Amino acid sequence: MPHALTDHWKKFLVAGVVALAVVWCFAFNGVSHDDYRQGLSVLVGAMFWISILIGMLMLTMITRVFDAGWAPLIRRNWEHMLIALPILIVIGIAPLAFIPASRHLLWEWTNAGHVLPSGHTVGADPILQAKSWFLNENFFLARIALYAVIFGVLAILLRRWSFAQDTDRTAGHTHRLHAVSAVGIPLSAITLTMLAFDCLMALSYHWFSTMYGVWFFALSIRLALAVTVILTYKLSNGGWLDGLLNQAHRHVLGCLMLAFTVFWAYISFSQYFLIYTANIPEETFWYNIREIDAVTGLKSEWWGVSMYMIFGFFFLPFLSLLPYRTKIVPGRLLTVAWIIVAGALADLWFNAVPRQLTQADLTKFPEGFTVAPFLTSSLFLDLLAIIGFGAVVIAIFLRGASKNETIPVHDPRILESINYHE
Amino acid sequence: MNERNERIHGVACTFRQVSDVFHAAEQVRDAGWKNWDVHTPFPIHGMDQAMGLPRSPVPRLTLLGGITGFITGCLLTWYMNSYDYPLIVGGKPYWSVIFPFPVIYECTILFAAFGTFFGQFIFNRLPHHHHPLFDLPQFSRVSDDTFMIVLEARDPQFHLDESRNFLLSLGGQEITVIRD
Amino acid sequence: MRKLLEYLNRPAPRGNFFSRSVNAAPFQIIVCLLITGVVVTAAVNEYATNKYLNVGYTPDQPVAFDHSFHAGPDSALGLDCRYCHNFVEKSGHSNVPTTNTCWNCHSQVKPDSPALALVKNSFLTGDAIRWVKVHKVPDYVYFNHSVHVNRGVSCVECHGRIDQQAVVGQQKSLNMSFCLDCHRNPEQALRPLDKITDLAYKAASPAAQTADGTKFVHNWKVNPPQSCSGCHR
Amino acid sequence: MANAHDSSPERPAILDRVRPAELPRSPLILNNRGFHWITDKVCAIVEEPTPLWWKVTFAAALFIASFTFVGLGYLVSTGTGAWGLRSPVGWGWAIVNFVFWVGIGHAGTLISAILCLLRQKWRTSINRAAEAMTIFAVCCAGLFPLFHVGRVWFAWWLFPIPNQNGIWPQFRSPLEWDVFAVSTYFTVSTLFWYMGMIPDLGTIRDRATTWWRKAFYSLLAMGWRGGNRQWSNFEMAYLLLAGLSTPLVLSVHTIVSFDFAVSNVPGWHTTIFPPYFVAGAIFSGFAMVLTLMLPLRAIYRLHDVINQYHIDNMCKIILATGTMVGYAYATEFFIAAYSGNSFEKFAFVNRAFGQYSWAYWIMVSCNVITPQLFWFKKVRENHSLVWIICLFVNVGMWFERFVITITSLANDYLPSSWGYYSPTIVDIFTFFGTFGFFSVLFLLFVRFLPLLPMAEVKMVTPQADPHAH
Repeated sequence: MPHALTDHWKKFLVAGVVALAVVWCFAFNGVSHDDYRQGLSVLVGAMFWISILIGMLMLTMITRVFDAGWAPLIRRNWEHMLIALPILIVIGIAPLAFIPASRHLLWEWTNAGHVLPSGHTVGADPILQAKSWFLNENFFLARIALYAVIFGVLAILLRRWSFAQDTDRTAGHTHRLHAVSAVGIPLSAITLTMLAFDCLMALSYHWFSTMYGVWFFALSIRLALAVTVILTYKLSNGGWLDGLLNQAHRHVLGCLMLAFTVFWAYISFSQYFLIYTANIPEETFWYNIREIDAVTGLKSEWWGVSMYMIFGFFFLPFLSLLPYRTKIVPGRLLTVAWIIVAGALADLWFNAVPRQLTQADLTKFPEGFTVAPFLTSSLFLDLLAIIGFGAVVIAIFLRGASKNETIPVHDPRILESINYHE
Repeated sequence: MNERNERIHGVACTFRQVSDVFHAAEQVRDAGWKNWDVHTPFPIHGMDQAMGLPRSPVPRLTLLGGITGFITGCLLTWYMNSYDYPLIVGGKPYWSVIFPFPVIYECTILFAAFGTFFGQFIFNRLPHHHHPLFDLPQFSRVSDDTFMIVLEARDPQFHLDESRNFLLSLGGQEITVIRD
Repeated sequence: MRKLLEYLNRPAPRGNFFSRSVNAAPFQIIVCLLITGVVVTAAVNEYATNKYLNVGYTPDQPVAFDHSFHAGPDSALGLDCRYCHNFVEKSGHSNVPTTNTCWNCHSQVKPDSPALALVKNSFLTGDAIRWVKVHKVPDYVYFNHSVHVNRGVSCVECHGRIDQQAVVGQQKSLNMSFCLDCHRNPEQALRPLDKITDLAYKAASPAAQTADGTKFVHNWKVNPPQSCSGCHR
Repeated sequence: MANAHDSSPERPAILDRVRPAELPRSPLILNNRGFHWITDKVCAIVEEPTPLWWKVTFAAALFIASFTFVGLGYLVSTGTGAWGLRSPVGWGWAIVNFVFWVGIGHAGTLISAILCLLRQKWRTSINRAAEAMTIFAVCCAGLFPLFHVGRVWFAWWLFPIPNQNGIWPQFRSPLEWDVFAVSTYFTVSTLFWYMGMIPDLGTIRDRATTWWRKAFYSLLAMGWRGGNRQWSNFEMAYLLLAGLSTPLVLSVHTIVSFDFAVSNVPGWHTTIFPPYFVAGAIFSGFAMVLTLMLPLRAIYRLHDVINQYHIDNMCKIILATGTMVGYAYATEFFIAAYSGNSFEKFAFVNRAFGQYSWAYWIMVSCNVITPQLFWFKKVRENHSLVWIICLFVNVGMWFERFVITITSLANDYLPSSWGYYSPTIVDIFTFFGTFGFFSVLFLLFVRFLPLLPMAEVKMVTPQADPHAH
């Protein structure tokens, strides 16, 4: 007997499709005017949700491997959603990558004719030639397809056996899911690393950082936890978790949010710190264009974004999550979750949007480039893309919940989860 | 208080089962006692609520220690590398919050740990090597497998005979008067 | 040994092991430790530094050469420092004069004095007089006399009033912070170049010293190194 | 049946359908042992007469430890060149050994702190010994940088104490960060270890019959009475110290990795170093914990307290961290190729196929390939095999530090100044002796202090639950 909420899935789907249609119109318009920014909105929107879903995938598998007693109630909601991950890669990333015009605009390295600030073209760039074993278009497209396949297979397996347990009540499924998760965690780690390299790091293809995959993992888990808090809040106020979720569940989610807030800060700080201290130009330029306006020499808009990340995305959630009360009072936890969602968006912007736009006029732009600004009307398009993809994900989620049990009634740990206490 | 009461620390009784001492503690709490304690070989989950204890104040000292450490770290690095002995090294500024961050961070942790560690000692009034309880023969089993409730004489509700009967009604065994 | 073991292994008393007074001991111990800590720190700072251990080092010299008699405007002879230490302006190392320098005068003045027997012997045989070195800095410190003297740093800054010493002893600590004090505030030590060997020279007032010094720092482009490699090369 | 939520007015209908499949959790303590059994078992280790194996091992450990002190004595009287340090390799075995030992220490904090925060109850059987291991490993680690400074009597210049030179520590140097990190780590680990031990020391005190035991354990137990008002503060402080130790342990090995990563030496400067070093540290530390605990478990017959479930978990952590380390190796290689930087590429190709390739392949096979055997339940149940694999991991992690430190220095930018580093006999003596030094401390701990946290073990038994039926 599916919950009444699940009837809304069609509305969400329609809303999502409409929003995405608008975003795509703008994106195509931008592409036809050689402007990458509207196309980037599609990427930002898709990556935002892909990040959330990757986090949920990892959390599903991690709680499986740990056999976590608190998890089953909450994990079932992740399972409903997981299948959206390959779908988003297919409807979000793949069109951008497979349509040559948008690919050339978004991933500069695929456009051999693109002129760099130095005056050379991408095709003649010796750095790109050294990387061409990896950064070549066929391999790139194959990789994007592979990501969808790997995540798709994992999502299908993790869902199938979990749902099968709802009918046949056998513990064997738990063992199988444990095994899939144990293998799936390293597999997903590699896949998400490569996805982050391809879809974010390679947007500025000269730059490289071994930490990048770990950073993306940290961001994904943070986002997934924050979205989980928001989702479970809604679901325990008139949804199918009403009367099931208790203070201890909020506490454990709050603790995990705190832990991954620290972990994210640790990873982001370490990456910045190592590049700052070693001071090697081939790495520092990436941070430099995000701090200083090359024309005026003053702090740019991106510096403001990075300050927002330090104070709004780290200190604010960190300090608010420290007191015990924040982790158990629903409203406070919800507020922190929204703060994290907003901060994660800033982090995604910070990583995806700034790039050197080549300028031939050396009198106005002595460095030969200007950095894409932060404050543009495209931010609204980004938000629309996020809403669009989000609506699709919610539609998939609700539809999943309508077809299957909303809580895993025969999970071996379900009672432990329902009666979970601190 | 009469002279006899002055030399009495309190009365004690023992329990053999966790659930027994737990429910007994709830009754003592409900009877409104202030100066009493449950001595156990290990912390019993939920006993704080059963005794009606507030949350431990140790975190306050941790926070105080952490803030002190952070400020100490900042001042230390600023004074030594920027004020008293400024040197240009590695193209870094004389002082910024970034390069000495590891040091500031470690100072924060160190002082917060001191705050916590000594906080535990201060709030538990330790070290306290001499205590009337140690004279009780059955107290040596409290660190092994026995649970003990002690009602202290300084509680306004304390009355020797009534308190002993109260402990008896709770199911306590080996009811003993602790002499100071 | 066995007795000790027996003593240690004797049965423990029942009940409280420590007496009631022990409860106050931790506080007393903490107070004692604090006091000891303060005293030890203060003592180490006072007595374990160059200021205490090196200053006043006045070794016996093979020849009782009296600086206060020979050198400086107030002395009987009024010799300039550079008459004997004649390479101080040209060389990183300030030389101790050879016996020849002594014998320039002493071939005429009291050549047969028993106090000068060693000097005369040295002059005749060519064996150096074994002067005992007083002012020592470690091997890993590079100190250049000429660069200091030529930029207005007087002998007196490091050696003190040699012209008043019958037997030379160390008067300044010569430790690293002694060097750094001057390198950080050179204007407090610089003087006109013609007053380098005037050990009694004092600027008219502290304000005048600062004003003059600042001017010298600017005009002579004095930029004393404070980095490690300035002195430890 | 399930009662969900006390404050919920209506009981959700779905609860009627909740019927979990049967999958009991492994018991933490086998054979349903009671509180008194645990007390007896742990206290007996301290109270029984000194066993013969202990005396023999202790004597052997002392003998081996003397090698360190002979080596260090020779070094101090001769100079750091006695350690085979010369251009281009100025960081030889000393730093390798330092990172190796510090890394081993980290598992102790991980078990006591991170697993505490993650509420992994199985930690209770091993955390005390692991914490002790941490402290002793840090003692061994500290020796190397301490003596690496050359004039060891001036090592206090590294601390922010006024000195007669009028200079201060230089806070832009990662080596100075190390001083703060390692000394903080040592201090906090010791506080954490000691504080956790106080209730157990109280237990031994209450059982002591001879005078010196009563004196010794009374003094250490600080008058602990086990009142719940004390436990309340104690548990809070313990949790907070765990919460502080977790970022601390991460930061320590992060800062150790900074020693390398903030430089711009190819092969050292790579941003993944911090988490990669931390994973490696936990990896090697767990291997060491198993190396120590498996024999102790056999000697003291602790099979009920440290059972297959505990060993399984530790093996799985070794497997997980070993795989993370493998991920880091792969990422480094990938980014070296991806960067298009020829020096980076050379550094990594040279590691794998250059003059030190033997060390590299020992590292990869011990660290990445060997732990993969832990995928198999049969392997995890064969304790001799587990012990041997753990030895391999220890060896592999030493070689990891060797590969990182030496290969990048021996072949840097200028081929004309390339070299080949070999340790001297003094290096070998000093390092060999630290195993004895470590064993001396650890044996003393086993003999005189509670090996298992009795209170915490009692806490995770089923009969400790006040609501048990």
